Amino acid sequence: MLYQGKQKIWADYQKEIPNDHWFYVRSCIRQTFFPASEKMFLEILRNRLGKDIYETPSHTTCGGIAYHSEAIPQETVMTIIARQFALMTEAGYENYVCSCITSFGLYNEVMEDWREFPELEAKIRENLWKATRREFKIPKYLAHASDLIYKFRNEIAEQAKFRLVNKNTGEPLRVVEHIGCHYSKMFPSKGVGGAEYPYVLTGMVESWGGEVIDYPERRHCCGFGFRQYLVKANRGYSVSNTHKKFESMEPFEPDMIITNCPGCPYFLDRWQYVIAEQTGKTYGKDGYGIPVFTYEEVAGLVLGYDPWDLGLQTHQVAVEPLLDKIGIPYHPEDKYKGLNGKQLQRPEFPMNIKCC
Amino acid sequence: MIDFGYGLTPSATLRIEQVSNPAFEELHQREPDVVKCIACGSCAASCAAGCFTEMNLRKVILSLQRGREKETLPMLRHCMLCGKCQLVCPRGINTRHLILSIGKVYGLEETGL
Amino acid sequence: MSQNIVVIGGGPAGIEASRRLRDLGYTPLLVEKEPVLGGHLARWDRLFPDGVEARSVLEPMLQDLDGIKYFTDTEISSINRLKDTWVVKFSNGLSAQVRAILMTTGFDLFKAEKKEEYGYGIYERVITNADLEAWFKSGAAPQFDHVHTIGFVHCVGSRDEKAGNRQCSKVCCVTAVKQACEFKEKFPETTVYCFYMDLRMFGRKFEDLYLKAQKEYGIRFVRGRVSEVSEDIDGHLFVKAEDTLFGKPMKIKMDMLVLMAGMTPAADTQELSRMVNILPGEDGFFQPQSLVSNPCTSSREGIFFAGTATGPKTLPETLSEAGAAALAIDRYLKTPLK
Amino acid sequence: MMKERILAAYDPFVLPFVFGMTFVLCYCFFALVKVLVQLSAADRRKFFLSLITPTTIVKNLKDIFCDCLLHVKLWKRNKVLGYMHSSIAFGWFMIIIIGHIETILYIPERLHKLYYPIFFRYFMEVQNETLQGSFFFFLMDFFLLIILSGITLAIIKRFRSRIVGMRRTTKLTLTDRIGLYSLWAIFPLRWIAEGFTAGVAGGSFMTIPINWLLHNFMSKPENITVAWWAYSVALGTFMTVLPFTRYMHIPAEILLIPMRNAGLPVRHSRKGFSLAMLYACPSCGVCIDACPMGVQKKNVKDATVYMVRNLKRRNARRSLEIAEKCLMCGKCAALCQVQMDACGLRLAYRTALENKENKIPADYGYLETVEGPRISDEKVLYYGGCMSSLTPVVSRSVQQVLRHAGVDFTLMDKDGSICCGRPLMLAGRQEDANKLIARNRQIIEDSGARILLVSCAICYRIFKQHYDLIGVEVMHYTEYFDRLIREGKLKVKDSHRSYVYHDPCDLGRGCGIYDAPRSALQAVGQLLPAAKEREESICCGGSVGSLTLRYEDREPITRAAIDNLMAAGPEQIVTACPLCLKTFSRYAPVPVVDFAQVLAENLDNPS
Repeated sequence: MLYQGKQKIWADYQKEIPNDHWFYVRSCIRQTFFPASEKMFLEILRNRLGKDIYETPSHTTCGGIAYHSEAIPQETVMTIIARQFALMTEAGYENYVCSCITSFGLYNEVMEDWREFPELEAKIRENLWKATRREFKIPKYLAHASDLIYKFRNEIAEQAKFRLVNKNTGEPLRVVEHIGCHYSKMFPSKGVGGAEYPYVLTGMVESWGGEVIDYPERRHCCGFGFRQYLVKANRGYSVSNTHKKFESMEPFEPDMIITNCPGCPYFLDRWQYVIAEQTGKTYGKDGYGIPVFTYEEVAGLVLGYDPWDLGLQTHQVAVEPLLDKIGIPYHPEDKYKGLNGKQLQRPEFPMNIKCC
Repeated sequence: MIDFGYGLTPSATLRIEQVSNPAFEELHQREPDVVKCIACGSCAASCAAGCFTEMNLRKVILSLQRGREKETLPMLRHCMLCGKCQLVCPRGINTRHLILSIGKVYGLEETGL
Repeated sequence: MSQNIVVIGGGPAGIEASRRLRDLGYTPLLVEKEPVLGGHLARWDRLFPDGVEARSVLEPMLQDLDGIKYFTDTEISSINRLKDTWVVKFSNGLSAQVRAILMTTGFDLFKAEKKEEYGYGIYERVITNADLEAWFKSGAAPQFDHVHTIGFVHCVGSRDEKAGNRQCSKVCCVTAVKQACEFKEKFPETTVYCFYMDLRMFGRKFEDLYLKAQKEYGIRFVRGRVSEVSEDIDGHLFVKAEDTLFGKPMKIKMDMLVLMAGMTPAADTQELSRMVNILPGEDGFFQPQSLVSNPCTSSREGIFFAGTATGPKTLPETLSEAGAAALAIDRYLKTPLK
Repeated sequence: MMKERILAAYDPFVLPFVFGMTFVLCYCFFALVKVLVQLSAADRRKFFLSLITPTTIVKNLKDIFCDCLLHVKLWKRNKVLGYMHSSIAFGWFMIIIIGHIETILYIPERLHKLYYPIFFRYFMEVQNETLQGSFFFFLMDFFLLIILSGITLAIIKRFRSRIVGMRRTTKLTLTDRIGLYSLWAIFPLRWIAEGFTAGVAGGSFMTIPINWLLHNFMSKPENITVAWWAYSVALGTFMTVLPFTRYMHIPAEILLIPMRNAGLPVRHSRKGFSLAMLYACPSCGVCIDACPMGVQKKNVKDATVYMVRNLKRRNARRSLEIAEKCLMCGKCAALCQVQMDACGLRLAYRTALENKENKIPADYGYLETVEGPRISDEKVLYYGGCMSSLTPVVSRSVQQVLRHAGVDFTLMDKDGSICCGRPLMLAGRQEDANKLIARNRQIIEDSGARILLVSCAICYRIFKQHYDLIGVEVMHYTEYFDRLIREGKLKVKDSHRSYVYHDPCDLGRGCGIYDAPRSALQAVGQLLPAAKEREESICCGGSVGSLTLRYEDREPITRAAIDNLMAAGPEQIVTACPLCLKTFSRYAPVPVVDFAQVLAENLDNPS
């Protein structure tokens, strides 16, 4: 692999990301799956970097899951999005940042559709007005939350307490970066680094001391695929896709996986358990899996936040071996304590994948 | 092991470089024409047996080249060796001898035929 | 003193047309921006369908340049219309006032790195048709050891709206088959694949070459376009394509991949069009008066075309069009001014 | 007037002959036993029965006399070769007979000595003054002269085969050479040996002159035994090597003729009846020139004589190659002097191979779903066959002619047909072919048709020979249309064109139909001859009989066949087989038309 070759491509796919004043919308599922990620995003931007990020409780889903599952028509989803934009407009913001990759892709798609078919936009404006008496402006700038962390990756690195380096060997950690399909595969120019060799997560990993590995199925989907998972009859297909990725990355012996999508970390994490239970195979060292993180979690870790405050106990694959590798201190006994400090029930351990 | 009600599905992807194919080599020795096919489909279109069955020589040749002969060899059971395919083949492939040779090379118990 | 004619582009079309014009009694001023004449042909090793050396075609042409003034390392600074003539300024400071200009600006090879998914410039073992020719021509030892499997990807940047090139580049199919055979000849143990969308073996003996590739060289043809290339831990390539005849996706581990970069309009086409105030075609190539009956004349007086400046052509087509252009210019110059 | 010169009736020089003769008799006996044992019980019974059937006995005797001694077939084909063979065979036969007659007449008590009649002149002194003596002397010398003339021709043929009209001849093996040279030597040596005795015991117009001519040599008594030794050694050598040479055909043919007349089928490529055939091959090489593949030098060694040779030597690789390559046109068999069933041998080889090797077992279950037509009043069921769908002109013309003649007919294979089974059979898949035959037979018989009209020569042959259709007459369209013309039901007009007719292998040599198409064509236009036609017609090269012959190797055959047809410069080539039509059309310099097409284009419309 010729690094300069990649740099040439990255140079073609840089985007101007405004420095401040963002209207933030959350993901439907991340707060459940990775409860501290969005909190950490706001924490880092607001408190660590002093940025103005506005959030309103009135915002809703973008409709993406229903749309991609073919449960609602495009007009409906466009109207939902129009309402989100109206909230932004009403709050006086022009830069729109979303936590979810599905949303990001969908916003791009909708905005592109409106650009190509202005009559469609007019119709949606009418729909929104009829339904809510709201009006909206199309965001001047649309970013995914990972774009912002990418933009400030070096500032984060300056404040970092830990680096993505194996403290015992001094070697950079070998990191698999997995980009959500809808981040740039539909509109390569909208993603940092394009679609084939996206740079958004690579940039973070490099800034924070790790080394990204390039494995053959790097581009492959995590396997979620909406209907492929949501319909139980298709789940075998979903897990098979994830399996394909793990088989492909296995020879590279990755230390961790970093992702920027709500679904990907969930499936890359949970399917490791399912694959282990189905085939007996695990992909990490010593019977563990390969820990999977969101980029906010990784940012939080390098900045020195407590792993349990980052919600890492909700991961299926044990993160402790990685914490040990980096040298991040943690209290094993606190892992399953609630916010009130009381011990919660400990989960039952699976048979084939080692957990702590 | 836990039964989740779903499982890993085998990959449909062809991995031809992983197929060690001495059988195809032998077939190629017996009937070198097997590599001459340009997949025009004349054979399948004119096939006397294809009139009544799924017999398709083009598919058979391709599947042999791809090491997936099990998927198509059963078709050959319907062949009447009439030789129409030989007559229409633009590449002059000796289809009858090819079919006979396929039988000799692949017609083992392993293929289930 | 004979009349000057400016010929822009010193590839096969420019050289051949200059020779023909000289034979007709004119003094061609042949301008080439590269340091040497010959264009792509000068970098090519062998030619389809018989595998004759490119040198054997080019060298006799280069040895027959008496009576032709040629300037290498020279570009066109400006072209202006003055009454019935064109005033052409060269980057070397010279200028000429001529009645006819012949555009033999040729083509640029499609920049294979634009097809990011194929990883040219990113994966070491992905090269282009031009790289392979250069290697064949150099006679150097192979770049990589143990090449067991090699693939040729047809239509890289051709017939590809996304790559901005809708047209078929015409020569890549047969070039791929030629190079595949040459490779197999040099390395008989290699398994050679050709990934094609359609095989356009239109010319005389091309089909013979194809048959030979199948029969004698055992080249394996896969009807399907390569979708993506990735690298394995040991630096080998994983090539994904659909075998469209078989209806199944395929993934092949390869040691080398050759991208058949197609023909795109020469980068200077836009600039030159602007200078002489003519519109290039939608596809970016120069637009002749008629693609059927007047392939060498333009919509403006005194501007002529030959060769791949007006679209993908094979070498013999280019050479014969160069001759035709010389005759068209001759006829134009012999017609009295109105 | 006559006395026994050597009273012991023995001299050591007879030993080589006695040894050779004994050996060859034993060998032949064991070979006979082997052949008979290898026959199936039913075939053996059939054979023995035929041997006591009076008509067959007569036929056997006649055939043996005509074929083995007089070589009548060869005479018809090539008079020089015919004379050469019959002079040696018949002359030698007569010398042996006369030798025995003399022995019987003069000294019957010596008859039990095997060698006595052969060396009669040495042992007996017969005066040539007597009428009886000089008569026998004359006869003996006469036949000796005949033989010697044959031998002379043979020697010339060996070195200049073109003089006797053969382009190519077989390459001899070492044993063949020994046999040949000893055969050549026998009679000149006998002449010399008898030349000696002519001095003392009398002779005739051959032996006395040689005695005079070589008087210096022959007057020395010590040379006598040398000459007789030489003669005996030549005989002994010939007899000893005979079983291992092509001369084995001499005894084998005597067995083969009754076996063939008994109607035995070829069941194996090397056993039983086939073994007798292999022994009977004289390696004459007529099949080499006959073989259409011979146009390419590389195929010369694929002629039947080499098939026989390789089968005998059990060379499996070559036998397989030859067996699979053959076009099965049957021309070599048609010209063969011993009527070798060349196609049968190859077919037996293919069948054995198919039965032995791996294969994909056939599944013809779908045939049951193929519906045949039901005919009420109509009489003719027309089967175009697989190939006809690729040559629509054939079936269209046939239908046009039928309608013109007012024949009620129905198409059997309008919506695709079941193959007739002959291609399978030719590939050695007899059992699979039988399945197609069974279903087709059922469809045909259930249809209620009285006549099955076939326009494909390949189909016709199998319908005719393997279908055993009950109540249905199988007719090739050439026969049927010829009959319609002769009956006046089909009226054609003169096309003012010249035609040449190509005999499709399966129709001509396969089924013996040569005259019907010719007579019908003569009603339409001028029929020109081909250089070689009827049973000597040359295969078009498209035959489904060959399994391995490559497309590019078929072209020269087709071209040679076309050259043959174009000899008299016809305006059109007419065939009566869709495969020939398609094959010839590729390269012919004049239009190639189907038989039915010619008729259809020249129907005499009353309007």
